[in-house]
Amino acid sequence: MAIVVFPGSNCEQDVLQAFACLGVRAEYVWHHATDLGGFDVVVLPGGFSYGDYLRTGAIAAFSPVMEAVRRFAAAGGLVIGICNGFQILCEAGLLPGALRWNAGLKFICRPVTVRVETTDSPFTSAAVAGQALEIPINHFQGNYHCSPALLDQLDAEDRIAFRYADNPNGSVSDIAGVLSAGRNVLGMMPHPERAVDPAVGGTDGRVVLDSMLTSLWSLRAGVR
Amino acid sequence: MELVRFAVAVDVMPKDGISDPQGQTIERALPSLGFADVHDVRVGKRIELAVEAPDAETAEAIVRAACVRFLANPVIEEFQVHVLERAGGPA
Amino acid sequence: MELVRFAVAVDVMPKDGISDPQGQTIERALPSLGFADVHDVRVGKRIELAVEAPDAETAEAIVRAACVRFLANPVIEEFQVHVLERAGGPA
Amino acid sequence: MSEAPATVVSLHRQLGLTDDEYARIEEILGRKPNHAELAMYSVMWSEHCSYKSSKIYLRTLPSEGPQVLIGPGEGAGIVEVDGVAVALRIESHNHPSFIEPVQGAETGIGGIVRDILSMGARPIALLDPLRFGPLPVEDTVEPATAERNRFLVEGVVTGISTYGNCIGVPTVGGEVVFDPCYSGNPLVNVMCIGVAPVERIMLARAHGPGNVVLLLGSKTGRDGIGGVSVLASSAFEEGSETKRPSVQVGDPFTEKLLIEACLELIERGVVVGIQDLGGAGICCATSESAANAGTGMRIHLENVPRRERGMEPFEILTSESQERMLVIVTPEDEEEALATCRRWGLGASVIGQVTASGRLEVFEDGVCVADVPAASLGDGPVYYRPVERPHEAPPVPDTDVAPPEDLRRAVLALAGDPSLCSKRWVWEQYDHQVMLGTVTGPGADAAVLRLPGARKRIAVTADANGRWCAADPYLGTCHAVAEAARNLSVVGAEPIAVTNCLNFGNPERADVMWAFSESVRGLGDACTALGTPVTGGNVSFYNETAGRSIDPTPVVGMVGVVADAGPPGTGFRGAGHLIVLLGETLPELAGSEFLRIVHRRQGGLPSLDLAREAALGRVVRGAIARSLLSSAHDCSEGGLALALTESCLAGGLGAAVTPEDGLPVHVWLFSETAGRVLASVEPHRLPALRALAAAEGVPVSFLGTVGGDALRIGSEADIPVAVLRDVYDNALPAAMRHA
Ligand SMILES: Nc1ncnc2c1ncn2[C@@H]1O[C@H](COP(=O)(O)OP(=O)(O)O)[C@@H](O)[C@H]1O
Ligand SMILES: [Mg+2]
Repeated sequence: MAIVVFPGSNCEQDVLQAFACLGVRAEYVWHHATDLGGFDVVVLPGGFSYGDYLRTGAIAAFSPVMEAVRRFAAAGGLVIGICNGFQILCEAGLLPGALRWNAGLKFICRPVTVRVETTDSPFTSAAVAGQALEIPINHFQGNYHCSPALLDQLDAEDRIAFRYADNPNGSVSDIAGVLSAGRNVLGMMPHPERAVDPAVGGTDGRVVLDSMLTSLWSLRAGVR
Repeated sequence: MELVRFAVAVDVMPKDGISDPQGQTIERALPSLGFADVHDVRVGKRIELAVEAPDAETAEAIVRAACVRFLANPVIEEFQVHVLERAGGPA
Repeated sequence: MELVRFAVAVDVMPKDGISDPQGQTIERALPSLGFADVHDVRVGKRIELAVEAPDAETAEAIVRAACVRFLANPVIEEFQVHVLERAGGPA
Repeated sequence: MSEAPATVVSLHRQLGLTDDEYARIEEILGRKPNHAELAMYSVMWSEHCSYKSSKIYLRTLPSEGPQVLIGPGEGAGIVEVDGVAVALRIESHNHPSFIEPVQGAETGIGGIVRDILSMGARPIALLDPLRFGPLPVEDTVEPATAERNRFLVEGVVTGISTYGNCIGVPTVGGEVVFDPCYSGNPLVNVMCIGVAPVERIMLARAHGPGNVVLLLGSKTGRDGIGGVSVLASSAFEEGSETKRPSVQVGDPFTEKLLIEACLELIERGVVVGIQDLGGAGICCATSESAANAGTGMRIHLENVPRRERGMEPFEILTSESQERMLVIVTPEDEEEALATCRRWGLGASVIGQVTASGRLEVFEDGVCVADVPAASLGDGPVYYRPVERPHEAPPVPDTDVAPPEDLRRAVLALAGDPSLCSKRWVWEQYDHQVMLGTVTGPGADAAVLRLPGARKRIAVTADANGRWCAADPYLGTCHAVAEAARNLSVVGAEPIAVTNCLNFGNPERADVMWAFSESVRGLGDACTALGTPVTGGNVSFYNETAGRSIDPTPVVGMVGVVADAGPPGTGFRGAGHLIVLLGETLPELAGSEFLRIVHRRQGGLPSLDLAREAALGRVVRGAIARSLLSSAHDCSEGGLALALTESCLAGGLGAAVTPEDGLPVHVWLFSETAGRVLASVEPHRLPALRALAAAEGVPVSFLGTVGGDALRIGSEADIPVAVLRDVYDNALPAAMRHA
């Protein structure tokens, strides 16, 4: 499992720690890396890559590692972008749409309730359809935007992974997370790694991490 | 007095001598994208708006006043106002 | 080939039809500050930079390419490039 | 020397040096200083950098204790917790934040974080005690002023959010208080906590002549030449804008790289000494680290990367450009250090060498532009400023206060007051969770944090009460210490160390100096009584505008250690639990929020018994350690009324309480007697609690029972929890919403 570190990332340790909670070892990969061979999962963690300057994720999207992520995803590898990672995936064109300033023009750090909209993905397979999860958000630019045509397409292809129960940021159609066409790339604004420990933030985020691990094992066992 | 609608653009830039970390970071990123010949990047805001006024001079004066009070931060920013055109008919 | 330094400005604005909460917030605040005649406020970015190129056309082409690849996000933004002047002598 | 020194005689006054100070500089140098040298002395000997007015008082503070590894005098104090070094420090950024609130707050966070970093510690938490003038909701304030205050609140909160969130350090606590005395001079204090393995603590020591001096981080510009120091060393005057140095802009991205690169350098073992660049920039960092090690330094200015062309030597030396650190390495490690910085994309340059000369020698292109004894810059003047107790008699304590016309309305008025209401609007804009260490975040009495590398947790809080200090600076400061300790005790933490930020007016005024001296005396006495050594702090003078001084506002930052059991929390937890008060309510409404909000009167303050306060702390912590309490909440500003409100809201449960015999209901409900904690217990645990309290002589009184969906106060008031919540939660967002 690889956690990509960009200059300005700040949730990489949290992701590492969260997976460690589940007994999974992850390692950091530097943004200069050009090869992701040998990894099963790539995580683009939250933070402020390049200070969010210009646009969130815009500069990081051109890091050498993103070419490798593109190849990794094209080969079917699991890629999850959390918060800033989601923003980077959009800027890099690995996910459609864009993330804009929250409608309230304020940074928001608080737990929100999201609904699992599809269980047909390696990131949500352990959930029950419609399950409500309480997971913290922590962003200024989480307002998901896409064209009406694209929204229809995402809906038709069942690629909306999560919706907010009570839209905090103005996202189109309450979208909190979207899947790639191949369903192996997920971007989500809420931070599942902040909800794996009952002492800090509850455990609802485990559903996402557990799903990924389960999918991986079945992938490895060739049961797909 | 008949009011006309003017389109106005305001360019708000960081003052000279005030550091612009955003511009510097973009500048550092450009060479690796193949844009080695770009320098001195500064990032500011552009605000476009419509204002109703009897004439272009008044339109400009109104927007300048809004800049001083509100649209720009005189401590760290400087601004320029451009009255672009009569936008559409009377308001 | 001799290179000349050009000052270039890029205006990046939210696309038509894309809501602009920053602009709306400013617009809502203006009347209470005495600016009732200001409407349709849109807020974008202005990026000023210097580019070295043999001529103005090439300078513009370079900056346009940077916009398409990087400085603007076509999903939500549109941009305009203005080559302002020869800035100083050769690089 | 390159420069003719003839023209500088009157320059020293322009630079804020007195004639005596100038004479002393001549004596030190044995000649006239040149412009660059004079500029260096003027910043280093400014009030902000030299503590020339406060030094004699600060020396008296208790600073020793078994946990204290490093006391005052370094970038931050350090205490040991469970084998881990915990660094703590607080700083003010009041003046810059008034001029430009966003950038002022941003650079304030940047500065305190680098102070922690300069100890070799990783910053793990921030707190932001803030004070502003009233918001537009209060009809007592002129609309334009109120609007400006709101602009400042908005800007400061944005600045802290922008910077703290970006560097990935959680902001876990703070204060927001509104009072007219801060309208012309808001207080933006910022506190940072850091951790390091004990053996990796670093100091600002330029040991080893021949070692290499590296400057890391941003390029140096003209921003803030003499900035913070000069700004913070004189009062505001109308129309002085043009004299202000250009505003410094925060670059949190570079700060983040600086944090990671410096910590990696330390981990690699290549750092001989490290020092942050704050007030007085290169001049301060080089002279201090050389003086601390008894060495000297030779600096080559042409190697300092600059953002602007044509900078003079004095500008490069005293520029306060942000996001820079000074690191001393051996010549053998130079390449490794530079490579590490390159890897992080962080600027790094060799700007000089350590020497054995004891002098700071500065060259530009081979020409010597300054040459002074390194230690003399930090060894500034010491002033025994005149001290005089103000003539007006201290306000008479007001015990005979009429009851409110409507008790329910009074309770709601307190719950909806901007100073007392929920600060969620503020802290929801801060990332308070990153690092996964925040067990209890903002909104509680104290934040509780996991300590990386240790089993124990720590708790942190910051407290002050300017109005009480205005009434009695000695007692008011004692109260701040007592309240901080209480806030830690209710989350189960034993207080172990204090840092402080003393915000005062003009030290050249005898009444201000009197208040300062009394405040420091109170700080010392209270910290001694409660066993919390003072490990450092910061003094901010000249907090006045147009001759109007702020209330004396000593902010106390305190750290405690949480033994084992999880903290019980503020909120009531179960219907049928018994509500008790630990401590005694005295009939004293002087200085109370009730008096201020309902009767619009100020003056006086409650009494305080430090020995009882210490006993209360032991009882509460003991009860928490034995899991006797279901909830615990500090009872202070707003009295029982606000404590009950908050415990109901945090638990989502109502409560029915019966006023105490012998006290008028409003006195009982609104008195702010110190040394009290509101708790709830399961009925069968009450005897054990009583026994524990009796052993310490702390009274336990039964107030009522948890349950229902309203706060019932005898037969006098019955307020639905939903109504309380609406008022308490929405007061600040409503006040901040634009008209
Ligand atoms: N109020 C105070 N109480 C105790 N120590 C103080 C106080 N104010 C300042 N100090 C100590 O004096 C030293 C110098 O402070 P300062 O000049 O602000 O540090 P820096 O140079 O890092 O900015 C610090 O170690 C600080 O802890
Ligand atoms: Mg320091």
